[in-house]
Amino acid sequence: MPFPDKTTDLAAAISKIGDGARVMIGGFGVPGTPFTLIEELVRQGPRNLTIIKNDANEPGMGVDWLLQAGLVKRLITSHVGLNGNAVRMMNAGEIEVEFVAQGILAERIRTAGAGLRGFVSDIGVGTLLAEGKKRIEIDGETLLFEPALEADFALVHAATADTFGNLAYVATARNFNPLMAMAAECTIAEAEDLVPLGGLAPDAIHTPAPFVDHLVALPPELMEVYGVVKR
Amino acid sequence: MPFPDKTTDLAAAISKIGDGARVMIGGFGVPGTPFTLIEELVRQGPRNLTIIKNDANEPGMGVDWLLQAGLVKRLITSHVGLNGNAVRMMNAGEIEVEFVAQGILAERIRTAGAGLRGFVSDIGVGTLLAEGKKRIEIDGETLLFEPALEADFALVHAATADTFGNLAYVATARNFNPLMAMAAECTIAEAEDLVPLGGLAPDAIHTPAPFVDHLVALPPELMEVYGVVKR
Amino acid sequence: MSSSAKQRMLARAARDILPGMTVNLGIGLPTQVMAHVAPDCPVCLHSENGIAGVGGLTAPGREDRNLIDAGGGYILCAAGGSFFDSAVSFALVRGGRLDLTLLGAFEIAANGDLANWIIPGKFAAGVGGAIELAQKARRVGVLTTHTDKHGNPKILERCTLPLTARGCVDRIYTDMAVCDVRPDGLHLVELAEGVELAELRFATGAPLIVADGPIPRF
Amino acid sequence: MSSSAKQRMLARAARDILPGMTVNLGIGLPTQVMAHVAPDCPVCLHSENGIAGVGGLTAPGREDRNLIDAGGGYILCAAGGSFFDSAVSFALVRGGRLDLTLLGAFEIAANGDLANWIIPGKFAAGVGGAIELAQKARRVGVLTTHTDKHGNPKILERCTLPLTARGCVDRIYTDMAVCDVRPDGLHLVELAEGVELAELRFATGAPLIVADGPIPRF
Repeated sequence: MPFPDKTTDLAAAISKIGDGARVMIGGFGVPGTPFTLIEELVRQGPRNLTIIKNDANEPGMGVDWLLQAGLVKRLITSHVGLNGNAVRMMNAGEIEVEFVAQGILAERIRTAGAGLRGFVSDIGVGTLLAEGKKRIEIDGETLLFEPALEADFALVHAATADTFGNLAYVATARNFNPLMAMAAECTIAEAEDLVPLGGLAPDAIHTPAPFVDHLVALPPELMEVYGVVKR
Repeated sequence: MPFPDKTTDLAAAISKIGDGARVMIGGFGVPGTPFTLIEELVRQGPRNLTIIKNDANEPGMGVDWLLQAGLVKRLITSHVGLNGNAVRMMNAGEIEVEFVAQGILAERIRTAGAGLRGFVSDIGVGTLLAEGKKRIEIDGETLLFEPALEADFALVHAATADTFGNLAYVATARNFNPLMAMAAECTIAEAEDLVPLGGLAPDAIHTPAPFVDHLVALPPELMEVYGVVKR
Repeated sequence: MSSSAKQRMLARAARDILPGMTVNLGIGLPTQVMAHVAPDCPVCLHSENGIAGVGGLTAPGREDRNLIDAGGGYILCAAGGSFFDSAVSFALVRGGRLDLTLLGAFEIAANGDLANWIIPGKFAAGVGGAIELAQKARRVGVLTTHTDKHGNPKILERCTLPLTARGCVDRIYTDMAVCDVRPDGLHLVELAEGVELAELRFATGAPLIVADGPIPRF
Repeated sequence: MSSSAKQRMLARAARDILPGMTVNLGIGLPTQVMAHVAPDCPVCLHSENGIAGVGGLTAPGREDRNLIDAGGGYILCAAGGSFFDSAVSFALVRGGRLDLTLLGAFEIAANGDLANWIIPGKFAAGVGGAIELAQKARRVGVLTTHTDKHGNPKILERCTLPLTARGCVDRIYTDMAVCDVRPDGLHLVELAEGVELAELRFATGAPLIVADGPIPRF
């Protein structure tokens, strides 16, 4: 039984992303951030993007490239503390920022990926973070409804992929990547290592290929931004 | 950094399960069913159990041992079609059966494991399966609330475990096991292969050890019921 | 249903399995469709117990005790296949990543309603994964004998049994015909070899819309 | 806070990390507690970006670019450690599998309310994982200087800042004291070496309940 080959050209994959798209971007800090896909997105320059990412990376890295290029209208994130530029743009009203508690962000993304409408939790009840959220009464207790968070595109970074689009991540570079890969209409993955079918053990695959639409193989020499951050 | 050794004696692990306990049991058909833990549960014989399992196995296997021994009060399951004995007991009123759509069952269990109260979906709207379920109005659409399904104990079967309780499953023996391992107050795992700390690659662990309370190493020679079913 | 009619039905359904699709085949007749798909057609077969990339049935004596499909048959995993838990498996179904499912039926209505899990008082072994497959696969085909064992139509104006899902069926494959569910009703798409239109109408419990001109055969 | 007072505070907090616990240490002061836990104490360190089994910080030059903690520090993974996605990571937190978290604070109230993520108009970089850690860890400790940099109390009758979570704090470790939040109020548990009770009361913005008899020192 053969499987489709989903490898494609970087520019062609990213060209599908147009103005106003909602784009999820994997990664927590540097690990798992698809810098090559982001760089190409900046080069092609669609505007008014809604970006969904755990954090805003650091100045001069990843999401910050999109911010500096003025392509971002709205950022849905858990924390931007390591990017002073994002904080400045938020305070100046140059971007809208929606803060979501980190695990709730992860779960809202997963919920979209699971084809469900939302979930109900007690996280944030009685705090500022509950404001504006729909209340649900369950067994006499007032809880919060958290809607599924889906996107048009997910950009994810994998350590290894086969040509069908099965993905494996390493270490803490996994983070939001497998969740986002499930939650978007179209998932574009970049992979450091491309292997033939059967090159990944089926028990060790983190994202099954049916969730992946397009696959971009990274060059053997990665951009410096993927490396250890010198602080 | 050392970690606790969670290996324990089979009888001691199962002795924690008392009358009236809610017990999740992993497995889909034979693969992933913890037959050794079930056999010991039958031997110790707590009564009025609520059993949560995808299916009722087949006559003379696994869950059927619990049914035949009269230990089951209520069965929460997706399908019992391969066990005519379960169907007979259900029709005779000897056990209560709650049928849940398979993916909704998986998700309700996972939702408990994720510390959330429930989720909202459109699965089953307008059918018999929606009866008795709480309705939630979202953006003018009537959807169903599915409550988290938690248990006192989860009995799971792993292919490999380290002494800390990290678990790896093989092939389609994974199924409900990792979900149930997260969803119970106390998780008891049986493992075919016990390896020292570091014997499992951290990227290939399916259930992280913090979810596992007790670990029972299986003998090298497995009971015949674990083998290929001859029909 | 004659053996040749059955084979024609299976082969006809197989022709709608297109390269690149991720497909789930229900237990029973639908599972048998795979034998009619060209071996070089790139199709990913999903089974809801946690595999994408079923590589066919295992030869007797070569079974892997840990590797079954949702019907309990021992299967192979193709190179490029993956294993996952039951939550991910149904995320794939509900999340829109399943291009096609072929299911069995007790009854199908002209509006696409499907009943295939319970006959009150007679058969109620649980809904399994059917409801999510029927409601959420991007395309739902039903594979069934055109009439039940008493000769009564299984395609009706309205289902009499409790539904699996409302308005979910796109196409019906039987030993007599291929029919499509469209907003204006049930359309005849193809007629099986040797079946007359009048005979088909008699065996169908709902009005059939038939286009002008010759009816394609399969 | 003098260096020795800080070290005493860290060492005191470390004594409440017990064998067998799964623990999450917040960014900043809490992270530094680990250096005071006995190396042979079986503790599983969780970091919310997706690891259970942090094995300490990496030696400079030996960093793995893919292996960080939630604060961005390069870490090691101990033998027996595991990696997982962000949904599983917070499932572990919210599902009750995190025995203890130690967090920083802007303000703590005598009823256990915690404010540690936003100072309206000044600091609002996002809540990150704090809210779920604070609300759902089985036990929540706060590690903080007893007063802010202007000498104002951080322990108050009621928080003035937006809360991270209500009534979540079990124990407070500062450079001056260890205090417990109990239903009847804030209890002094231990007094730091060299700190007088009157001095502590002056630096604390809420009534302190002090048991009869000598106050243990740390």
